[in-house]
Amino acid sequence: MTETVLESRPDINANLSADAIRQQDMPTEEMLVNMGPQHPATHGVLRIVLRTDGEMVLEAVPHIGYLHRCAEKIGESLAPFQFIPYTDRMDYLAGMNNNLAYALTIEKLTGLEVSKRAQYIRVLFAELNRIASHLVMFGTYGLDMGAFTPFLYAFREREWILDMFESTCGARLTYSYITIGGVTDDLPDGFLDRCAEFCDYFEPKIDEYNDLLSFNHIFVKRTANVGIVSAEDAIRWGLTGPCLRASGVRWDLRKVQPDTSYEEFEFDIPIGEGLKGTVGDSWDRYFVRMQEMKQSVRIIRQAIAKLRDTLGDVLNKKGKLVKLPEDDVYYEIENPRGQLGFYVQGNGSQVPARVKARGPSFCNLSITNHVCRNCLLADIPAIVGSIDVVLGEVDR
Amino acid sequence: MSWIDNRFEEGVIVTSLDWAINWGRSNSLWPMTFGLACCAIEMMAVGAGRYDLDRFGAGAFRATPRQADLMIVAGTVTFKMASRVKRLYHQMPEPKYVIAMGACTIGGGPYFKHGYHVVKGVDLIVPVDVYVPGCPPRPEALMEGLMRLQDKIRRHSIARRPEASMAEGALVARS
Amino acid sequence: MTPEEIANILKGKFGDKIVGVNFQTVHPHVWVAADAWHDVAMFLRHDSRLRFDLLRCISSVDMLEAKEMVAVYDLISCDGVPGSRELWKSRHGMCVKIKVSRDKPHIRSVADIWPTADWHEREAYDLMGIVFDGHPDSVEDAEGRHPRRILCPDDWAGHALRKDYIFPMEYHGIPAVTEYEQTRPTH
Amino acid sequence: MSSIFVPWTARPSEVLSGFRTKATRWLLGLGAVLMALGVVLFIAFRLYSSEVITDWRVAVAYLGVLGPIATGGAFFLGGLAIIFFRQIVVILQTRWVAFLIFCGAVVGTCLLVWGYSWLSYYMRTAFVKFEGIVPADDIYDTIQSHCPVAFVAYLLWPLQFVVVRDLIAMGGLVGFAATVAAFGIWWERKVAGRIQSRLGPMRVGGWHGWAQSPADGIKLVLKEDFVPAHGDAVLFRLAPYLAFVPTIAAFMALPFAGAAWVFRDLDVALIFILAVLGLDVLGVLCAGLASNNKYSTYGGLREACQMVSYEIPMSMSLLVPIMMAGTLKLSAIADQQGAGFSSWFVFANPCCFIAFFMYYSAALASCKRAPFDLPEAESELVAGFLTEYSGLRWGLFFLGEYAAMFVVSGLAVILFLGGWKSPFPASWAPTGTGFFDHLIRGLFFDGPILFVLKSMFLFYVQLWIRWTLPRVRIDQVLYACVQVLLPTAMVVLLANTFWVLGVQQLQVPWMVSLDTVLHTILVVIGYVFVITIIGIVAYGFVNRTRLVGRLAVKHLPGA
Repeated sequence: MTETVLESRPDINANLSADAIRQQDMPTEEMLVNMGPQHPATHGVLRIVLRTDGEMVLEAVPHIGYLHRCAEKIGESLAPFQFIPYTDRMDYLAGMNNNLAYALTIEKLTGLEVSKRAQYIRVLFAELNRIASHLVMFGTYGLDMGAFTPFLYAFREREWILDMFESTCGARLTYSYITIGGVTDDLPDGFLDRCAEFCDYFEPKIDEYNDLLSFNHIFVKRTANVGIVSAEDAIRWGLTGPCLRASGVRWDLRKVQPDTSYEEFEFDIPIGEGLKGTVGDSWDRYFVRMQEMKQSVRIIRQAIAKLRDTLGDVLNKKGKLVKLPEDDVYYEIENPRGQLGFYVQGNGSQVPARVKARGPSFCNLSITNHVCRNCLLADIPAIVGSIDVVLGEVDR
Repeated sequence: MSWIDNRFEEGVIVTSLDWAINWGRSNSLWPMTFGLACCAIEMMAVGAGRYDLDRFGAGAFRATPRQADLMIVAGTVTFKMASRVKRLYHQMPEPKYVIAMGACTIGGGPYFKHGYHVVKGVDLIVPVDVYVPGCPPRPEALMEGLMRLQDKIRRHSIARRPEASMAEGALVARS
Repeated sequence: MTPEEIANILKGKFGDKIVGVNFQTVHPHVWVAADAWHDVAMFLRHDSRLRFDLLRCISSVDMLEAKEMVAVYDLISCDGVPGSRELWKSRHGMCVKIKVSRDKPHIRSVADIWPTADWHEREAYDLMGIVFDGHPDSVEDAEGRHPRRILCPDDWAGHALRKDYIFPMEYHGIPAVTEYEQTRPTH
Repeated sequence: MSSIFVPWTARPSEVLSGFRTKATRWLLGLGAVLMALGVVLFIAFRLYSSEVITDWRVAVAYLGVLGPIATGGAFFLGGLAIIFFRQIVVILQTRWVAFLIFCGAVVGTCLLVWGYSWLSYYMRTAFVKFEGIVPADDIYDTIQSHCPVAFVAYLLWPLQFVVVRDLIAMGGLVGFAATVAAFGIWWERKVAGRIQSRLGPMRVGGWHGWAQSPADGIKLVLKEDFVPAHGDAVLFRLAPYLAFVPTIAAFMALPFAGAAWVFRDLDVALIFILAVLGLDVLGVLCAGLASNNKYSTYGGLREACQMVSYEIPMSMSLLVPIMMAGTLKLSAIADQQGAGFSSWFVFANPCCFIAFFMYYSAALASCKRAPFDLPEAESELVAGFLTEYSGLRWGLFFLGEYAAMFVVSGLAVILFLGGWKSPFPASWAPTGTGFFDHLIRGLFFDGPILFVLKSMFLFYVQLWIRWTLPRVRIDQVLYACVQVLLPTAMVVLLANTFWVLGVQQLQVPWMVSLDTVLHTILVVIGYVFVITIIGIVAYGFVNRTRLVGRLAVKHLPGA
C-alpha cells in the first residue's frame, strides 16, 4: 500500500516504512486511564493509572495509600495487648492470622509459653480464616471476570465460618481472639461438632465450585496465560504465599519455619502446575487457593481430633502485662495472602519503640507494573484480582 | 433537590403525589459500589445471600455514581481519599443519600487518637443522613440503617418549604 | 549456614566496613557501614555461598535520643527447584542493620538488586524520612532528590513515624486534630 | 411581620386530611354526575340520529357524547387516584389484592385476544362495504346485529381512519415494549436472586415485589437530569432516543399472531427488523463519544465493533429458515410451521438446527447481553457507555435493551420455533365460533399468547446465561465472530442451499430419505430437550430448599 499512499500523499517522505506512513496518515495517541480509587475491580481503594493504546495497556502504575491508617504509629503508642485489635483491621479478611502473627512476634521477643491446646485452637482458627479469606477471593475473582453468582455462593459458605467465629469470640470480622499468650477464651460447647459438620459440608462444595468456575471454558480463556510470573521473578519481587507458589515454588512458612505446632499436622503444599496454560499465570494463582482450601480442611480435621483429647488452659495470663526487653525481633507467618511479618523493637517498657508490619499484599502488589505490560485492558482485573490484595494491609 | 422538588405549593394533588414519589424513592435506593475498608466486607455480606439487600429494592449496586442514589461510606476515610469521596458525592445526581457505616466513618473510630492520616468523621466532608455505629456494624445494623433512611425519605415532601413560602409572604407584605 | 559464618565471610570480604555484629539476641544481625552497603548487598545477593535472593522486609527505626536512624534489612535465601515435588527450604536467614545520622539520613538504594526493595524504600522515606540515593522512582524538590512518597499524599508535610512528628492541624481545609491533640506527646 | 398568615404553612395536618377527603368526595361526585350526563346525552343522541347522518355531525355528536363521559371519567379517576395514593402501600402489600390484579390481568388478556379478533373481523366486514367516509348508522347496524353494546359503534367510528388506528396501535406497541422491559427487569432480579440463593425484591410491595419496576421507574423519572461538562450536550441528549426508538420500530414489523396482529405486515419484515436493530449501535456510539469520559469512549467503540461484526453471522444464520420458507414475510413464515412440534424449522434439517444456536449466540452479542456485555463491562469499564448517564436517559437505554432482547427472541421464535403456532397438531383445536372456542384457540393453538410465552422462554434463557457465565474478552469476542461464527454460517448456508435444492426441488430419493431420518432424529432430540427442561424445573422445585442452601434459607429474614 506504500505506493498508493505515496500517490495520494506526495508530501510523505518515500523512504518511510509502511507503518510510519500509516502512522502519519492516522496518528494514534496514547491515553492515560485512571482506574480507581473507586472502581469495582480494584477491591477497595487501589488506584491504577493505565497508559493505554486502544485496548492495549502499555503501563499500569499502582498508586496506594488511600487507606493509610497509621497502624505503625499506633503500634508504637499502645501496649501489644492493646494493639491486637488493630492487627485485625490490617488484613480484614484474615483477622485471626494477623492476630496470630503479632502474638507470635511478641511471644518470640519475650519468650512467653503457650499451652498446647491454645496452639491447636490457633491452628484451627487460622485455617478456618484461611478458608474464609480464600472464599472471598474466589467470589470477587469471579466478579472481576463477570460471573456474579460464585460470589454469592462463596459468601453463603463464608457465613457458616463467621457463625462459628461469632459463637466463639462474638465478632464476625474483627476478632481479637488470638492474643498474646494464647487465645482469649476456650471453645464453646459443641463447637468441634459444628466444625466437623462444616468440613463434611464444605469439602464437596470445593469440587462443585471448580466445576462452576475454575474449569469454565470462558474463565480459563480469560485467566490462563495472562499475567505470567516466573519463579525467579516472583522471588526477586518478594512475592509470597499463593502468588509465589503459583509460580512453581513449593515454599510455605508453615513447613519451612513451623510454629504453633504446625509440624504435627500433615498437609500438602499445592503449587501452580500450568494445568491450563503457563506456570505462574493468573489461573494458577487462582487455582492454588482453591487447592489450599482443601488442605485447610485436612488440617482442620486433624486439629479437631487433637483438640478432642487435649485439654488445659488456653491463656497465659502473663501475656497481658508483658514487658518488652531492649531487643528487636522480626517474625513472619504464612497468611492467606502470603507472609505477614512484624518487626518489633522493645525499649524495656510495655510499649514497643517501633512496630513495622510487612504486609504480603504490599509486596505482591508491587509487581503489578512489571506484569501488566502489554496486556489488554480486560486483563487488568484478571491480574490484580489474582494477586488478591487487601488494601487495608497494603496501606496499613 | 430533584427537578420536581420545591416547585408547587402544598395541596391535595401534591400531598397525594408525595405518597407515590416517596414510595418509589424509598424502595429503589441503589447504592454505589464503594467499599473503603473492613466495613465494605460487611456491606458485601449484606448484599449476599443471607441478608439480602435486594429484598428492599436496594440490591442493584451501581458502579458509577451517576446512577446511584445512596452512598454507603463503608470504612475509614483518609486525607488522601477525602477529596475523592467528596467528588463522588458531587457526581451523584439528586436526590442522593449518604449512610456513614462504621465507627471510623462516624468519628475516626479507633484511629481518632493516633491516626494522623485519618479524617475524624466523614461528615466533615459530605452531609450524612444516617449513622450506623459499629466496628464494623453487623449486617443487621446496616439494614436497620437503610430502613431508617427509608423512613426519612417517606417523611419528605416535594411541596415548597414553609420557610421559603414565609419569605415570599414577607416580600408580598413589604411591596 | 549460621549467622556467625555469614558474618565471617562478610568480614573476610569487606573488613572494617562490617562495623559490628550481635548474635546474643533473638534477631542476630550484622552492622554494615552505610557507604559500603550497595557492594555488600551485591555480594550477599550474588555470592555462590550466600545467594540471599529474597528480601523480606526493610524496617526503619528512629533513635531520637541517639540522634540516629537505623534501617533493618531482613534477608533469606530460598533453596529449591521450581516445579519439583519436594519442598523448598530456607538455606539461611540474615539481618543487616545500617546506622545513619538523623539529620542527614542517606543510604544507597538496593532496588536494582532486589526489585521488591523499591516500595519498601519508598515507604521508609515516606514514613521515616530516610533518603535512598539512586532510587529508580525518585523526585526532585526542595528537600533534594528523594524517593516518591507512597502512602501519604505527595504534598504531605513531615515524616509521620519520626518520634518528634507533630500532627497536622488541618489538611486541605479538613480539620485534623485539636491543639491539645497536637501538643500531646504521641508515644 | 409575624402577623402575616401563610395558609399552607399554618394549616395543621388533620385539616389537610379533612380537606383531602372533602376534595375526594367532590371529585368522585362530580365525575359521577358528568358521566351520567354523558349517558343521557348519548341516549338523546341515539333518539335524534335515527336518519343517516353525515360525517361532521357524527364527529360533533361523537365528541359531544364522549366529552362529558371522558371529563367525568377523568374526575372520577382523579378521586380514585387520591384514595389509591393514600392506600398504595396497603394495597400493594396485601397478597389477595395482588392476586386479584394478576387474575384480572390474565382474564383481561384473554378478553383482549378474543375481543380483538372478534372486532377486527366485524370492522373488516363493516369497512369493505363502503368507500370513503362511513355513515355511523351503517357501522351501527352492521355491528348491532352482533354486538350487545350498541354504542360501541360510535366509539369504533374513528377507527376507519388509518391514522387513528395506527396511533392507537403504536401506543399499544410502545406500551407493550415498556411493559416487557419493566417486567423483564423485575424478572431478571428475581431470577438472579433465585440462582444466587437469594430472594430478590420482596419488600417493595405486591406478590414477591412485583411493584419493584414501577418504583424504579418513579425514581428514575424524578432523578436529576444531567449533562457532563465539556460533553457534547446535543449528542448526549439525543443518544438515548437513538438507542430506544429503533427497538420500538422493530416491534412495528414483528407479527404477534398472523396477519391481523402486526402493525405493518411487511413483505420484507425480516430485513426491516434487522436494519432497524442495526441502527441501535448509533445511539450507543453517540453516548460513548458525547460523554467526555474515557470509559464511555471505550464502551462505545467496543459496542460498535462488536455489533457491526455480529450483524453478519446473525443475518446469515437467519437466511437458512428463510430459504426453507421461501419468503421474507414473517407472518407467512410462521404459518408454514403450523403442523405441531415436528414441523418447526429448527428441526427441519441439521443446517437449521445449527443455525438456530448460531443465531441465538449472535443475538446475545448484538443485544450486549452476557457473556458479550463488554460495552458495559462493570469490572473493566465502570459502566461502559452508560457511565455518565443517569435517571430517565439511562432508563431509556435500559428499556431499549430489554425490548431488543424481546425482539430477537421473537425473531427466533417466529423463524425457528413455530411462532404463534402451538406444539400440538392443529387438528386438536376446537372448531367453533363461541367465546370459549375463540378463547382456547387464542390461548393454546394460534394466538399472541403462545408467541409471547415462547419469546419469554428465550428471554429467560438470556437471563439464565447472564447469571451463570463469565464475560469474554474483546479479542475473543471478535475471534468467535470472524473465525468461528462467520465461516460456520457460510458453510451452513451453502449446505442448506443444496439441501433445499435436493430435497424440495429435485426430490433426490436418497436425500429425501436421509432428510426424513435426520428430521426424525432432530425431533427426538427436541423432545428429549423439552422433557429435560421440564425435569430440571420439577427437580429444582421439589428440592429447592436443599439446592438454595440451608444457611441462606434458614436465616433469611422476611423469607
